[in-house]
Amino acid sequence: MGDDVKSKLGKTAQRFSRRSVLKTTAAGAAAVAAGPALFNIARAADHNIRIGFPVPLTGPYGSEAQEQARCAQIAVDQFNAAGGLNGRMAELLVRDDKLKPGEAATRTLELIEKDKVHYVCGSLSASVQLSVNAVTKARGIIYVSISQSDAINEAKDFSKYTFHEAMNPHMTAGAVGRYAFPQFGKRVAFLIADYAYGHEMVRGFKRAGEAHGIEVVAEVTHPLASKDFSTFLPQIMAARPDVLCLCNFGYDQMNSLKQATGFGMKQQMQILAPALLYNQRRAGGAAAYEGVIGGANYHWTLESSVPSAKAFNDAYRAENDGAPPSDYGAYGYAGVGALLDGVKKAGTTDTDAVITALEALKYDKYKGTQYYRKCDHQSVQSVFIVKSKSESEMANEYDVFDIVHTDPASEDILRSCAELGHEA
Amino acid sequence: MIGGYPIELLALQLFTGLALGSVFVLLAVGLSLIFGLLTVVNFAHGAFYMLGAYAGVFFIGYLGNFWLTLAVVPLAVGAVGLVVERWLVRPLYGRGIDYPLMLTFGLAYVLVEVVRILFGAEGMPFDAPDSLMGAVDIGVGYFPAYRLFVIAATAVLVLALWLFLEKTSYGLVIRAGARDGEIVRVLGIDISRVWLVVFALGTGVAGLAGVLSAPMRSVFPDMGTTVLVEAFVVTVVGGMGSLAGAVVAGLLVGVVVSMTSLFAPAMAEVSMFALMALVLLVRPQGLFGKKGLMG
Amino acid sequence: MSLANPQERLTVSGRRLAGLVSLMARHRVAAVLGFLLIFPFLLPYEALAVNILIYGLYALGFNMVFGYMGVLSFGHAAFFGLGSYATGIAIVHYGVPWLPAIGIGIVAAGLGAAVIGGLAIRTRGIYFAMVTLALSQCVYYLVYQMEDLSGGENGLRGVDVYDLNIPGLELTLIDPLTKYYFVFAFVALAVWLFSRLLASPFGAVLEALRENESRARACGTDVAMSKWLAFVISGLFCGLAGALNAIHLTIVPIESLHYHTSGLAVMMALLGGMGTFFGPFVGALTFLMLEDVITLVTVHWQLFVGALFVFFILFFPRGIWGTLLHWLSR
Amino acid sequence: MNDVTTSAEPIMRAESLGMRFGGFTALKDVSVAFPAGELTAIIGPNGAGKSTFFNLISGAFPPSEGRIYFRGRDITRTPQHRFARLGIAKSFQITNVFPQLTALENVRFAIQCMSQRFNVWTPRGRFAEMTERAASLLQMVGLDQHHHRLAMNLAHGEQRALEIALALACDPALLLLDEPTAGMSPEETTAMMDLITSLAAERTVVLVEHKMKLVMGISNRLIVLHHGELLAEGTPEEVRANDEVRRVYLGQGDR
Repeated sequence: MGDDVKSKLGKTAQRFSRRSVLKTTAAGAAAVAAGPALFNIARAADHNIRIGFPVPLTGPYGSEAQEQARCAQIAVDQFNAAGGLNGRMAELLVRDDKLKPGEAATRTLELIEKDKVHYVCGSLSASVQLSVNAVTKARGIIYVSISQSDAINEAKDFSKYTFHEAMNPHMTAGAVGRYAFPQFGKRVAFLIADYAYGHEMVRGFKRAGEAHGIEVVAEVTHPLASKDFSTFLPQIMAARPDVLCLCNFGYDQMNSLKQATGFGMKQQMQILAPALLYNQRRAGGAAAYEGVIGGANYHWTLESSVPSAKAFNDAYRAENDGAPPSDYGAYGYAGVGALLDGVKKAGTTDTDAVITALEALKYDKYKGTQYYRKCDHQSVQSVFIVKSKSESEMANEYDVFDIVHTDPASEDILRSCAELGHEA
Repeated sequence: MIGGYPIELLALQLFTGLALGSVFVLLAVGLSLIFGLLTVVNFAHGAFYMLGAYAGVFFIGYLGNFWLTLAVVPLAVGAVGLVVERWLVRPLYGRGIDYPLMLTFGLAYVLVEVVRILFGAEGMPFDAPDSLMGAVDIGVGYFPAYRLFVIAATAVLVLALWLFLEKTSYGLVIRAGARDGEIVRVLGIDISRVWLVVFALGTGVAGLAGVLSAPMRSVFPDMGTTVLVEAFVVTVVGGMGSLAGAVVAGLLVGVVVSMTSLFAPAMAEVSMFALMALVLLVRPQGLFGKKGLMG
Repeated sequence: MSLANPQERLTVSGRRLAGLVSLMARHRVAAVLGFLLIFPFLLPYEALAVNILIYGLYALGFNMVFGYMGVLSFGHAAFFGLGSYATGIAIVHYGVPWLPAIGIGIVAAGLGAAVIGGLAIRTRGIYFAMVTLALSQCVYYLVYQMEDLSGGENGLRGVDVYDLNIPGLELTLIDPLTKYYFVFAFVALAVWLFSRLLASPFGAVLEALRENESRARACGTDVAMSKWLAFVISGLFCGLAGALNAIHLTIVPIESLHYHTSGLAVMMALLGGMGTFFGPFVGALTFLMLEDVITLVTVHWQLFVGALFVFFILFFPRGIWGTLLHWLSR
Repeated sequence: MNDVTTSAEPIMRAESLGMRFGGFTALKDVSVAFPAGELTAIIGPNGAGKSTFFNLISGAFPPSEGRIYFRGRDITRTPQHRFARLGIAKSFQITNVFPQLTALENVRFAIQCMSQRFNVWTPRGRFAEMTERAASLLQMVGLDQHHHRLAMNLAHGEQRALEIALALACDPALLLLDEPTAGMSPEETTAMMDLITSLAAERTVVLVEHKMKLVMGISNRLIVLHHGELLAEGTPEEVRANDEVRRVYLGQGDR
């Protein structure tokens, strides 16, 4: 086992072109035959700085989660290569939360009770991060969340131990709206996944739209994890919007996009998706996503203008056969990276000292300078507006998005501390 | 205007519901077939559907032709069904209806995971052939050409199954076997082979449903989980083991879902279960089911 | 005792094992509780032990209907989830103290079981499994939609019971071992009640219904009423398990109502041995331990869990404990 | 019908019973009365409607037409599980016991059904009188050597005897038996007939039997069904003398 298996599994986790199906299948079979030991999942050693990393290694977003774990490991390796905390090494303990909040709570308890981790970082859905946060904040453990949610910023769920490295839907939907509404028109329709995250995106869009005088012509909710969107689309078409905002995520987004394309909706309106994911785009194919505009925390082509992006890409490529990292992978890198920066700055693993250090930290891990806002520990960062390329525009299989605009890092694009219920 | 919506929209919504219904029919037929003739509730139905989609991805990469793929996939998935019936389900006949149900429940885990190992956890791209891309004007609005094709394919499939079961001598044996295995055995026919064929047929149809759905719905390992539930609802509403029931119930469920999607979108999913619960309470054997089948 | 040959030694140790098992069977409550008392010290971490207690209790309640009465329900997640949500909502939104909140959870699950059971009991065989599945999914969507109370997809957070406020005792559930014994106290009570129930005349009714429903009816058993009652009682036990889970996790995830949670009960009861007293706990232990160990080695845990389940259905339908009992009784 | 004068009040009375299954009429306008304390046998050739009639009077399903009275009370729509407590017990045509319970447990359960139906609390062991009564019933039907054997392991004749014990558990005033000797060896049949005769000494017994010869000797009254209709009714002698019965039944040769 070891590196050989790791790289082979890395391969299966990548998307494969139709032509490479056979090759990858064989590689996957070989990896299983060898008994895959993916990450450093073993029980912890005593002296190290231990970071628990619950992500949904299995389940529908398994490939994103494995990517996050790989990237987080790079951050740990870099920290250790630089001498650690005065020689004290960091260690990443990856656990599978199965994308289930209950499982995540148990895994977090395990990490705290059994592995005695110092910090926790991870999660890939709003419900899971809130569950992990509930466990960590009660036990005074720092938790850096790397998935999107508005709720975690709000006073009700927030605690001083809670940090949010990922963007939140308010930021992304707002940025995409501000970019798109002036260009494509004021008649706006929403297709909304019926859960908090979906409604949070709508709120973000509407807030941004107020300044541009948008008119909401249709607002259609669909159950989370729908497979068939055909029954929701005719109402939207009948409303004749200029812009359709897809306020859903992952497979919901992919399916609704595929089916909207089938209905010929792209010819009638511009489609926006606040969280346009690199992996999902590659799994869904160029045709379905072509021309869609959305928000992203990262796209690897950023390396042409941002040095830290280049450094991150190179580190990742060196371990992954030259493939660039994904946006969600970058969250894993930045979350653990910032945390370890804070530890180094504090000069101790003591929780309160690290919190103070993190609150004062300015860090540039992969996309330009970021920092955690004092009141809600939301990472203030730039939002990239990307446009999905057509098959013919792609220079290579990884070249899926064009960065058409950058919303610079600013607290202006966040909800105010008072609005979130924090005392000034 | 009705209920605040223009007539054209309502008409399109109704049509969409029927189209969705035909997808439901497609999803449910395989399940219904296996249940009606074998009284095996195949909890791995969704997994076979998923296998079909992945087989589609695999073969289209290999053959490069959508139509050829459509022909090959049911055979491949049916072959897996053969193996499953022969080695896993057959030992359980006579042990009560719960056992095949629970076995296939476990089997679904295995199949999904095997696909995840072979093809990765993320989805795979699968597009409709160019000739079926785009939307067609159907009078009340635009409708995807591919969905129209799926409706036609479903109709052909149902017709073919009906002809096979009702008009061929082998179909006669199958139907007789479903009523009374003893009679068929007395006639000197190997009933276990009949059941093998039916199971393979049912899983093959599930596979076909998977590959037909692939261009509309994404291809990923968990794609079968909700399908299983949808297929159950249709099968139970229609009456387990009734081909006509599956068709009528599929269309009915499609229209119900479509209309709730318009008037109370938050209820779109629960409407299906409410309908099923209602039907079961009023007519426990389903709309077209034979009474006492489950005694 | 002189042991002349290995063969003889084998029989004697077999007999000893049989003696032990029959001793356990006679004092089943004591045996279960004695084991669970030292249990957390045998496991890698306490949260896992608590999970096994809770899911063992859940499977125990489910087993009343599935194993003892012989009716397959695919809707028990509704009772587990209702217990969880009612307890959680009582604590989070209404500030109810933890003990009455647990009571509220149990009652809510019982009411849910009364309604679902009342509707489903009319159907038989596989239709019963289907109706319970459909009705429990209705509960799932209902709770999902009541976002203000239940938290919807995000789940209910803030079930923060840490200090028990028992006079004379300073206990905090932050301490994992304290939490284990806190949950254990409830499970112990439930196990004793369950055993008492099985030993009662009503326990005989359950067995009779499983063995021969029409004969039981001819003997004067009100079959529908008895089934309904068993269903409700089973729901109460599952509700307690759910309530404890809310306090254990401090959150209530929506997944606790999903039909996959119903499937979990089926798997655990079957794995351990349906219709046996120890089976559910053995099943929960095996299932959760395996999952814990396998996920440390591979992300493909579902492959192993699924294959194991298939293997048991094919070759050991009596489950682990049931097979052991069968071997020893031969 | 004929004025049949009987010594006792009828314990059960059926008034123009009819039963249709879809388009098929299984039973048509049958009115009979079962005098208390007597052993009545219902006979008729195959397809005469005996089983349908038995199922109706034992409450397995309600009739399409007509009424059934027990001790003057209308029980036409009474659910079957109430019959036992009214004092009506039945045995089945196909052996019907609790296979995985012991003989003693079988009978004890049937006894328990009379008094402790929804008791979820008291341990069963506390009801010593139930066990005693179960043991005495087992003795009565000749199973006192087999208390702790599983019902499924008993011989066929023993299982039928166990079934009688189950039926007796509710101490019925009226005992309904559906072909109790079906599938029995000649020795077992003789023993069963002796048992039935002794039971009939203390209660009313209604017996459905295919083999006319068997019941001629032991029953007080006979009811003959044919094509779902009442053909004749009376003492064995009267029935034997009935021309119609001779034609449709005895004429075929007494089997």
